[in-house]
Amino acid sequence: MSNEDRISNWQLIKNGIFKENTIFRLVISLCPSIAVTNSVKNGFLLGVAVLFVQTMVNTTVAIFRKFIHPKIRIPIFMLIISGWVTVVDMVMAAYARAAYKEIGLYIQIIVAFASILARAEMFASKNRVCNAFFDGLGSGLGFLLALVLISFFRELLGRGSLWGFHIVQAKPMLIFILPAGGFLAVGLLMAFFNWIDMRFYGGKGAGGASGH
Amino acid sequence: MEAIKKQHELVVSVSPHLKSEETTSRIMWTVSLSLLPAFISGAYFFGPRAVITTAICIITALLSERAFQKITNREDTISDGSAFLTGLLLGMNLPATVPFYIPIIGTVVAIVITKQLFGGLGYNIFNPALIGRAFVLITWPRAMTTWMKPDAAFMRFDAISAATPLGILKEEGLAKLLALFGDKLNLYTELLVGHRAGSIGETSVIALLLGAAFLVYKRYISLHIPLSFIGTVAVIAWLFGGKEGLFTGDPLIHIMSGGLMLGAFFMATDYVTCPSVKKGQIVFGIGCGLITMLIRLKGGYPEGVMFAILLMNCFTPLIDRNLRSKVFGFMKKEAK
Amino acid sequence: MSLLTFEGGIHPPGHKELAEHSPIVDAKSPARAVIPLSQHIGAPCESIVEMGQEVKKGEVIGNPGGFVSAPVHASVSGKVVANGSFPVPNGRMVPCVVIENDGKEEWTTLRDSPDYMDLSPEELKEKIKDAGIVGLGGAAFPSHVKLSPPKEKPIDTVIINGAECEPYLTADHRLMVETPSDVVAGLRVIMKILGVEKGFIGIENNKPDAIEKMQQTVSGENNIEVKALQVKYPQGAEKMLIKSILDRDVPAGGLPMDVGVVVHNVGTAFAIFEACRYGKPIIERVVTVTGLGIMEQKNLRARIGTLISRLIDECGGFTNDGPVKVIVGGPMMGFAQYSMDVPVIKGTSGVLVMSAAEYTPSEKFGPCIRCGRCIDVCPMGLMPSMLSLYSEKGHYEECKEYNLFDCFECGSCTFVCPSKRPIVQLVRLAKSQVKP
Amino acid sequence: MTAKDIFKITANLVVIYVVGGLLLAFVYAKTSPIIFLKNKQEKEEALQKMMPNADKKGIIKLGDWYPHDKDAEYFVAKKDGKIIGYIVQTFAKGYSSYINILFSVGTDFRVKKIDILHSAETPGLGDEITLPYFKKRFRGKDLAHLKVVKKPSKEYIEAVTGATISSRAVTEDGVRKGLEFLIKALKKREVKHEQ
Repeated sequence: MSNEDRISNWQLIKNGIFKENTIFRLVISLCPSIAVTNSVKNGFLLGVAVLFVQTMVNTTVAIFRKFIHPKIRIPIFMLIISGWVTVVDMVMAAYARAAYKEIGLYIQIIVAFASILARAEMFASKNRVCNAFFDGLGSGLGFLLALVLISFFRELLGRGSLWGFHIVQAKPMLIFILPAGGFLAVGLLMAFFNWIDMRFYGGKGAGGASGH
Repeated sequence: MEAIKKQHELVVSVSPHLKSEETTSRIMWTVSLSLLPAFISGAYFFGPRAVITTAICIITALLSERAFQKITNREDTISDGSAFLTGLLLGMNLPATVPFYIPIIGTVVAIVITKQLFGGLGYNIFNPALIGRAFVLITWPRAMTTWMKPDAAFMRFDAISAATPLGILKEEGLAKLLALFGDKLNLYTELLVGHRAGSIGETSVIALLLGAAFLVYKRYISLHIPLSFIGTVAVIAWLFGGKEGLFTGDPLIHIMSGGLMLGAFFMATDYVTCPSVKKGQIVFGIGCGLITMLIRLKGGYPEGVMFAILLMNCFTPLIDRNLRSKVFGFMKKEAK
Repeated sequence: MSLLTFEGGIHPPGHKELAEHSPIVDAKSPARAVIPLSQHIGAPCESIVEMGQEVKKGEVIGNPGGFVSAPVHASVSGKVVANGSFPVPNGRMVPCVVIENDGKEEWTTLRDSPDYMDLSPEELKEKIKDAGIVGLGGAAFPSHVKLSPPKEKPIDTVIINGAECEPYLTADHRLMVETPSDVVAGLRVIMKILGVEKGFIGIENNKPDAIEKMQQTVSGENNIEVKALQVKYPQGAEKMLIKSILDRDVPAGGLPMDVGVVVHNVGTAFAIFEACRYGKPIIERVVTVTGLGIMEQKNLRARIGTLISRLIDECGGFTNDGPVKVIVGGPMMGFAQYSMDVPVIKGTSGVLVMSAAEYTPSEKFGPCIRCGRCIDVCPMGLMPSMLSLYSEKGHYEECKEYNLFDCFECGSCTFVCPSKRPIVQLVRLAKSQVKP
Repeated sequence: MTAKDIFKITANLVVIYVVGGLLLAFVYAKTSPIIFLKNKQEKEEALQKMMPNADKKGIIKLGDWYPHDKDAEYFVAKKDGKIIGYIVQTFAKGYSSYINILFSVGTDFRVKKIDILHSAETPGLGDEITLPYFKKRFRGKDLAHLKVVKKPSKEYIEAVTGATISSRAVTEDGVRKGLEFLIKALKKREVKHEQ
């Protein structure tokens, strides 16, 4: 691996986390980001599962990218995704019972996450294995970060706890663990990210911000 | 001739050169004024706590609006009275006994998130006061559904909790309600006067009607929304409200209890969030009435006015888009 | 009699009392008359006079530039001293002929016809055309064009518009009170030209003396009726007037003739009578000079081409507080002036001098609070709120979805708007940006 | 599409299926016994918790029943061969979900313990039915006293404040119906035995 390659890989990871953050910048996969983020634990666990699936899918797609016929690439991507998700599901059920009980229900839904298919189609199918791996890592980390951030706010405000430990004595703001509060939290965080982008990087803001 | 031109600095502007004296701030302040009777009755029945709660709302509303405008470098508009009105309405929609952080957070949500983040006055999709109330109701359901027993002892700070008439009707039925209030006539009188548990500003039907009549007289609100709203509630209460089958319900109880009067006359008619064409306003009112009664009779909450108005707020753009005013001479042309 | 009306409309303060009781007096003949060659809707006239040429009162100085056009006549006798562009009340620079008054007041030969009612419609129309008559209510549409409807549109009713719904103005009012028979005679000429059996005179109910006078004049004639109208702006708009009197809806984008109606202003009817009877062209018209900013409010019969500064002088000049705004036309649709050196033209119905007391500053406007007042008052049933929002954001094409071109800019929406939004201005902007 | 394309697509699919299938088969072979064992173990533990003094392997399934059309089971618990109580799984229709409940009764048909296996009631309100303070209120209640009241009460079940619907569901739709069913079912069995 040349020196330049390493820099670009680092760039890929950074891109995935900040510039092309799945939830806050690309505004896709919002459903899971609201469904599972009512506690940091859930958010973190699902984020890790997604990180793994994303990385593996990207790598697999990149490996097979020259072999896959373009006409059936989407079904094949889906097959690859569902294969890896099933692996995660079974492994968790066998070896991580406690975690599985918390988020088992959501693991299988990872198949339908737009973000994973999007990265496979947008990036992995056009790039070398190594780059695809790092891109998967980056966007998976970005997703993980987003979920943890959202769930951090929601659990802190909604339950007064973090990772299940009570830390705030005041009456919690229940709405934040309800779906409505999820939307609110995502919206506010997105606004915050946009503000940072506009304030410090001169961006125009993401999601629907086209035109005036 | 030259002299005239030199002497006088003339104003040149486009027509029309006459403008009515109505201004946005005058409307807002007048609506606030029309809420005064209901507020006084709330203060009378629920004591100083009611005044303090409402005052907190108003002060928070003014401060948060000013703060937001300062941060975002926008023009200072707190003198237009809309923030004051939002604070007042929110305060009157809360139980008197809520802990003080509830009005503060509710008002901040109402002003900052519901109104200012959407672009300020005129651009909000939802009624700010109602979103503020929905937020705190969902967030602290217990505190928001613990009602104070109305008591005319003016300087009392302690409070005995009591259920609202609608709560009793939902949980224990009409018989229990009648047992509590004596007979039906007495129940009606108490509801009319406002001697019952409920939010600060929603209890006194007479006071609310007084304010509403003033607004109607001043032509600040039209009766399209209130009448279709209340009418729908009455019809559905009569049809399905009774335990003994169709046509046995008591519409009067449903009309005079809960937040219907306050909602129908002062919240559903909020200019920004209701349809602006009369046809659309009737549809809006009927929709509000249907959802209110659906929630009251079938839902988990005893009261549904707030959610009904908020849900219909979502439909306002759709209604406005599809039920436009009839353009002069347009139907004729199409018929030809 | 129940009062006739239409849906929508507003009730601005009338202020008719300022001038309604002052009789029409002749204004002094101007030392110089600045006569624009384009005083009407349609093709401008071509000048047929040269510098230094002597002209007499009533002599044609501009020939019509097409069918939809009307000739322009000299309003004073004297010498042509200039031939160039001068500002006119609507703010534009328009080619004008300037005549230096020699004070002789010599008329050119006029074709008097005492038996004018025996003339054929075509001859009458020719007389009207030659007299350069245009709609004197303000729109200045050449009258002979209105009197020549296409064959496929039969006309069955003529309405004389005496509503004069614009606040302050009283010119038509005074005409009806002082010369009712001439106005009715004008109506008869119009009815004859169009071959119409039914004529109406619509007058707003705030002019009871005019209604009474007109009723006396037409009493005993069953084909002409005087109708009292509710006092409401814009009662005098053609479409609203037809709706009020006949309950007919002029189709959107259509003309009164689409529903078999022709509407003429009181002043126009008067001018038509004078043209047919005496062959007199339009060289003068009644102008109301009013407002609290002027010493004496008067109804003046002023020569076309008189500068409004002269009219103001004749009314005693400005009051001591001074004028804040000078408007040519009514306060709802008139034009604010930056100079007093603009001439009275055929469409000039009034000069309004607003004092500080009457003036509403058009301060900065707020956001639309969607109160719906503008929708309630729009006589055309439009949604001015939506038009103004779209126009404000530059979405001009979307304005068309909200019937942009049906707006006739009466200004009712802008009058009632509590946020003081310049709705009419935004509508005009949108109109200029898109094609119908 | 040429024959070559079709061939390539077929090959694509075959390879992906084979590779994926192999991977999944491998993982499945490794994990499924563990999952099965753990599931069984967890269920036994849960039942044991409901009836701590029963023998190991002393809780035996009696049969299935179908509250709200859902599969549920009921068990008998024995100690030293003697019946000491029963455990019933039941479902109740709550405010926003079906509440999956497990409860144990002694031979006197008084409730010993209840547990909420799954519920999705309103967080902060309805989901307080899963908290110990509410579950404790069931101890020692018999059929007649499984009734929700809104006042503080030792005799009956006091509702969770602000969550009457959820409390009522657990008490009346869940436990009481389950207990009624159990008594009926046991009677039926007795009749069968005697015959």
